Formats: sequence, structure tokens, C-alpha cells
Amino acid sequence: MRKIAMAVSLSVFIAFLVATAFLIRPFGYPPSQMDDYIIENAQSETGTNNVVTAVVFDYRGFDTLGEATILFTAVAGVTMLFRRKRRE
Amino acid sequence: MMSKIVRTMSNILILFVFVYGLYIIMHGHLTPGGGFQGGAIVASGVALLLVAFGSHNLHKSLKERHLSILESGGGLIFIGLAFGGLATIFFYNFLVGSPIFGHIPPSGPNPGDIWTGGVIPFMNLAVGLKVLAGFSAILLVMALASSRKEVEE
Amino acid sequence: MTQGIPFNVPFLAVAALIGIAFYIILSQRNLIKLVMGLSILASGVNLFLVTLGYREGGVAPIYTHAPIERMVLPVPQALTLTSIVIAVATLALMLSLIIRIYRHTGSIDSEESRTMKG
Amino acid sequence: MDKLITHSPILIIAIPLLAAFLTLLIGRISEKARNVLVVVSLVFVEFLVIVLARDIYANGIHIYTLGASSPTLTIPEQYMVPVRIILQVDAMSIFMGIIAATVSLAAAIYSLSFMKEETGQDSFYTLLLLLVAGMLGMVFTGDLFNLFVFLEIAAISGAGLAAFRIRFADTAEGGFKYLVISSAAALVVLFSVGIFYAQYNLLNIAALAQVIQYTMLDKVALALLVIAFAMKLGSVPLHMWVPDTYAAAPASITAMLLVSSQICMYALFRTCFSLYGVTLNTATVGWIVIILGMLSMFVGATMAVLQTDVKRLIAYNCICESGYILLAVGVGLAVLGHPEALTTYGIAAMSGGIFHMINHALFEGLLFLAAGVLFYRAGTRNLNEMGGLAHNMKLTSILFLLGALASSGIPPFNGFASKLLIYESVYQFNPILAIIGIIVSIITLAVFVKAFFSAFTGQVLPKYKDVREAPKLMMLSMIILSIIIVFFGLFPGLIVDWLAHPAANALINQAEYINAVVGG
Repeated sequence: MRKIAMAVSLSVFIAFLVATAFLIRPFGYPPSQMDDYIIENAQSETGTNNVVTAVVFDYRGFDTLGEATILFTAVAGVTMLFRRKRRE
Repeated sequence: MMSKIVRTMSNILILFVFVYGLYIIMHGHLTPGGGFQGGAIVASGVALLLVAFGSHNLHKSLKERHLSILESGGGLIFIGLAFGGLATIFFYNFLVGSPIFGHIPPSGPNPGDIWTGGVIPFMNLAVGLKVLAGFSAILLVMALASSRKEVEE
Repeated sequence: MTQGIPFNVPFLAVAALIGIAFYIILSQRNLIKLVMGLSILASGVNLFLVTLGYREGGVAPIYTHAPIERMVLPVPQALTLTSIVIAVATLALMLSLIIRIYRHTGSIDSEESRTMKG
Repeated sequence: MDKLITHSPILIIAIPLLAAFLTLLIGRISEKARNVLVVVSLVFVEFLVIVLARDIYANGIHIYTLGASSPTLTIPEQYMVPVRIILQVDAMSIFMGIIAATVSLAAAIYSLSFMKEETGQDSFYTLLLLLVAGMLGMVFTGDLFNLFVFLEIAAISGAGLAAFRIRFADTAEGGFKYLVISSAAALVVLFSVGIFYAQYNLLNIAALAQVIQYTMLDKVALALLVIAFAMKLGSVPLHMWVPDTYAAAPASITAMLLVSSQICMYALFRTCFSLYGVTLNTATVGWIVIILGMLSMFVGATMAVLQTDVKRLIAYNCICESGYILLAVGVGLAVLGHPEALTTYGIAAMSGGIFHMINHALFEGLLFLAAGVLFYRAGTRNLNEMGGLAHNMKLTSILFLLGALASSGIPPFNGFASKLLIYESVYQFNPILAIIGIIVSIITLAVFVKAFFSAFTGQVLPKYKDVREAPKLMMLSMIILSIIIVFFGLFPGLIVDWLAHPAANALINQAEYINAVVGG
């Protein structure tokens, strides 16, 4: 029973994945309305030559804050899991 | 603890790893790299020490408590810089055009000027600090935990 | 679709990676292997994101000494960077939890280590 | 004050984050200062949420573009698509924000005394604040990738908190299950974000909603998103983690994890209504959501009968109650394409479902907190080992009964008001569904009557002779929740008109959501 459910869900998932791979636009020719703006204006707006850094820290800086928070969360979680049992 | 050759070599190598990591962090706004990548490189140096000297020996000089303070500090600097733009808006790059890191590079390909980027170099530094402390703390704590023999409970 | 299948080989690689990952997650009982499956899943999704940004003949989006002005898209690279760090953080916490489970039950098999009933 | 309202969406997310970074540092210096910091920051968040809610109900959607030169400059000048991350708070988001902020505040106050004996409290409060930030971020963001990031923050901190009491054997397992489910769900979400990005080169929800064409790829992405969020909210075919995790976590955290699952439900509704809207085949997707809801109701109620562990019992009841919400909103989704049916009963069903969301969070939160008191004082969660606890814990037993009656839909409590609204409107859609809903509600009542009698009434067992009433702070947070429950039960019309109905309208009115960002 469990095996059948697994096989069915797995095959449905793989069907989705393969469908995605075939239906998606050709590799190497992306639509780029949002990214073109960033490539053109990153230097004048943020003053950085590295456009990826401009995206990471300026255009999508909030994501980076979240990412740094996740790392912080993981550190807090790991140290919490291996804390000493009693306080000295 | 590994053999003497490994320990000596890692003592020498660690300097290069750290310097390279810091270079990657500080040049994040000009060349490939940035806070995350550089921080991960420095943390890999800590991993090297961990392998060479063993977690217990390393723990004598490097406490996870200090690392977590360093990490909180990095996080605070980062979120503080984001708050700094609050006069206009959160995450506003308020240093572009100002005397500190405020140069605006010429449009198009150019050789690069370190004095650009506004708050981005500071953010790189803060994130680099945070990532190196965070990864080192995770590595250290997990290495200590998996080598500790006695069961606590 | 117009360019035919060879152009989509990277996407097929993504599909293969994610499919393998789901097979591992659903079939394995060893918790470490389960975590490996999740890690492969994360790699597959990261590969997907980064392939989305490739532009034919483009260079890295960095203006310092850039040879030409045709650049690949920067946003997917930033997203991938974020998602890689997230994957590492999750991985660390999962492995720590497995160490905890092992200390309590002496096993990392998902059937044997089970302490509660459904 | 104007400035505060302008910046409040980001402050609501950033203040818990800032407090979380500070908690670890201040906790080393003084425990008292840390507790004060935690409570003050949460009270401030609650205050900001209420201020922002008043503004939104008066003036409509609130937009905040991060890093731009002005908060409402969503699209750069002379350009056509949004580039930056945009926080978009409408009536539905702020409704979820109110739930999250209120329950988190109650849970934090409760934890002050519940967790007093534990070690590592610095980490505990850090993770708690991060969980709050993650939940509020998920609710307020208008960006799909940002949604993923905050989903992960909530997941990781939630898993850490669920595994917090490391001296018990089951906690690590509960946390691990939660983390595996959450990160698998989050990665599936990320994959579908990638699909959207590949087609439209956009990440903003409103901008995507404007151009979405419902191609085959969009259907795949929708299926993946529905699976992922259903997995994360604990709907029935994928509910196995819910009782394990909820039972393992500390009581206050369980209440917050419940809100966190509700926020995944919100994300599901946001996807269906605001992102796809009428472009999707509403009847099919609506029926899928309805079936998920029916399964959850049925399985949750019947499994709850079998439980002897009080927290697992309440956890199964949570699955059951979330089924009601899915049912009601699914009905609204199914008739989204028919304006006539929508006005006669669709909006009413959705208001009922959304009203039930806040009720669900409040009374299940209260039940979990009361169960935590039982565990704290009696030292067990097994109902068969308890008995006669009402003699020494009068107030706790009354509060537990209040939560139980509200949950089983007995008048005059809030659960009755929302369930009645759901029955009435769903009956017009399909009578059988409403009848099943009533039957499930009766089963719920039976479950709680059994639980209440075995735990609280009867002879005082000798080992519980010296059991005392709950500590003051724990009592305070439970009383806060119960006052709101009674208030909502006495004035349901007021709450539906003020809170739930605008929220339902905000979900239905996709054009307004899109216009707020791309309308200029």
C-alpha cells in the first residue's frame, strides 16, 4: 500500500519535472526585462561594478538580510541543541 | 590531532587562506566574490585548523561563545546599515554620492575603483564577519559534539 | 521549444537531479541518506535557478575589465547564492538533530528510532 | 505618526529581527533585561500591527518598496516592471499579521514562566523572535522569492524550537520531521518560483498576476505550489508530521507553530486568489481545496478520538479545524468565476473561513497553553494517568473547557459564530458538505468531553494532591486569549464586518492587488 502510494506520487512528480524540462523556453535565451534594467542601472544607482553584488546587497538586500538571519538561526539552533545540561 | 607535518603546514597555510578570504570580502563590489564567499573561505581555514589540531585543542583557544558574539555583531552591523537608510527608506543606499565609498564609476566596462559602492562594502564586511563566525561556530560545535564520548543525559 | 532538445539538456539534468532526490527521500529509511536526498534536491533547484540566467554568449555581470557588454542575468545568480546558504544552514541543523536522535535512540533508521506512534 | 505608519510594514518585520540579534548579547549580561527586551519588542510589534491595521482598513493597500527613493515608487521611473522587493500589505495580510502578533505575544509571556527551569534560554528567545519575524515576513511580502526566504526562516527556527527540550527523547524527532517536511516544501516552492521566473522574468506577485497566461507550465507550478503548501499546513494526505511535532514542542511554541501553519494556508490562498485569480480553472482547484478540507476534517476528528496524549489530541483537532477553513475558502474559490454565486454565498463562505482562522488560532492556542499547564504541574500528557485535576486547578480547567467548547462550536463562543457562517453559506453551495461539517463538529465535542472528564473531573488522585494552580504569567497569557475568545463570541457580527469581510474582499479583488503595484 505504502509502496504503491510512493510509486504513484514519485511518477507524478517526475512527470511534472520532465514536462517542465520540455515545455520551458530554450536554454540560453531568457526574457530579461527586469534584469536588463539592473544591468544598465546598477553602476549609476549603487556605484558597484559587480552587478551580482548590487543585486545581493541593494536590489534584493532584504533577501540577503533573511539569508543572514537563516544562518544566524541555524547557529543558534545548533548551539542550542548541543548546550550543556546544567549551567556552571 | 594530525602529524607534525600537517600541523606545521596548516599553520603556514592558514595565513594565506585568511588573507585571501579577506581580500574576497573587501573586493566584493568589484570582482567576483563578496561577503558570503569570502566568509566561507575563512571558515574553510578554520575547518583546516579543526582537522589538523582536533576539535578539543582548537576549542581551548577558540570558543563558540566568542564566535556567536562575533556573529551577532555582524548581524547587528548589517541590520543597522539597513536601518541607516530609514531616513529615506529601509535598505536605501545612503552612502552613494557621499565622501565615504561614494564614487560613482563610469558607465560600462572600467578598471574598477575601490572607493565606490556606498554601503555595499560595509555590508560585505558585516556579512563576511557573520558568515565566517557562523560557519566556524557550526563546524566547531558539531565537531565537538560528534567527538564527545560521554552521553550527557 | 523551437531550438529542439539539445538546448534543453541543462533542464533535463535538473529534472534528473530532482527526480533522483525525490526517489531517495521517499525510499530511504536511513536518516542520513534522507538528508542527502534533500541536499541533492537543493542542488537540483539551485542548478535550475542558475541555468535560468544563462544568456547565449554572455559574460559574468561584472563591469571590472569586462570584455564585452553582453552579460548573463544577475538576479538568478543572487537567488542561487541565497538559496545555497539556506541549504547549508538547513543541512547543519538537520545533521545536528540526527546526532541528537542517535544519542537518544542509538539508531538512525527512521523505523527503529521512532519513539511515538502515528 | 505618518512616518511611523509609512515605515510600519518593515518595522514590524525588522524589530523582531533586531531584537533577536540583541537577545544573545544582552542575555549574557542579564536575564531580566533580556526578558524585558523580548516582551517589549513583541508589544511594540503588536502596537504597530494595530496601527497599520487601522490605516489599511481606512485607506486600502499599503505598499513599501525596499531600497527605492520613495516607498511607493514600485516601478523605476520610465520602466515597466518592478525591480526591487516590495512589501504589500492588504486587509488579508494584516489580518494574518494580527493573529501572528497576538498569539506570539501571548506565547512569549507564557514562556517567561513555562521555560524558567530550562537551560539555554537565550537561544530559546532568539529563536522565538526569529519565528515571529519569519511569520510576519511571509505575511507581508509581495515577492515570491522573499516568501521562500521567510518560509525557511520560520521553518528552521520552528524546528529548533520544537527540539528545544533536549532532555526528552521525542523532541529531536519532532523537530527533524518538521524540518524535513518544511525544507522539502520550501524547495518545491523555490522550484515553482524558478518556473515563473523562466517564463516572465518577474518575481513580484502582483506583476506576475498581471501577465500570467495559465500556460501548461503555470499549471505545473500551481500544482507544485498547492502540494508544497498543503504539505506545510498539515492537510490530510500529508499530515503525519503534525501530531509528532506539535506534541514534542513546548506548549507556547506549539501555539506559534499552529499560526505558522495557518500562514502557509494564507500563502496557499494568496497563490490561488491573488496570483492566479480567475485565470485558473477555479471550479477544479476549488474542489481540490474542498476535498483536502473534507479529508482533513474527517481524519482529524476520527484520529482525535483514539488519542490518549492530550497534546496529540489537540493536534489532530487542529488538522480537523483547518479543514473547515480550507472547506470554506475552497467554496469561495470554486465560485470565483461566477459573480452571482459569489455575492450570494461565496463571500460569506470566505468571510466565515477567514473568521474561523483567527478563532482557530485563539482557541487552539488556548487549549495548547492549558495542556502545557497540565504538563507543567502534573508532569504527564497522558489523559489516562490524569484525574481530578479540577479540584486544585479550577481556573485552568475552566479555561480548558472554554477552549474546548469554542472549538466544538457551542454558542456563545467564537467557534460557533464562524462555524455557523460556514454551514449557512456552504449549505447553499452543496448541502452534503455542510451536513458533514456539522457531524464532524459533534465528534469534536465528544472528543473534548471525554478529554475534559478524564483529566479534570472525578476523584483527586493521590499523586496530584499537591498540584497547584498555574503560575501567574502563564495564567495571564491564557486569560488574554480567553478574553478575546469571549469578546469574539459575543460580538461576531462586529468582527466579521470589521476584519473578516474586508479580508475576504481583499482576496477576491485581484485587480486592486495588481493595481497597487503596477497601476502607477
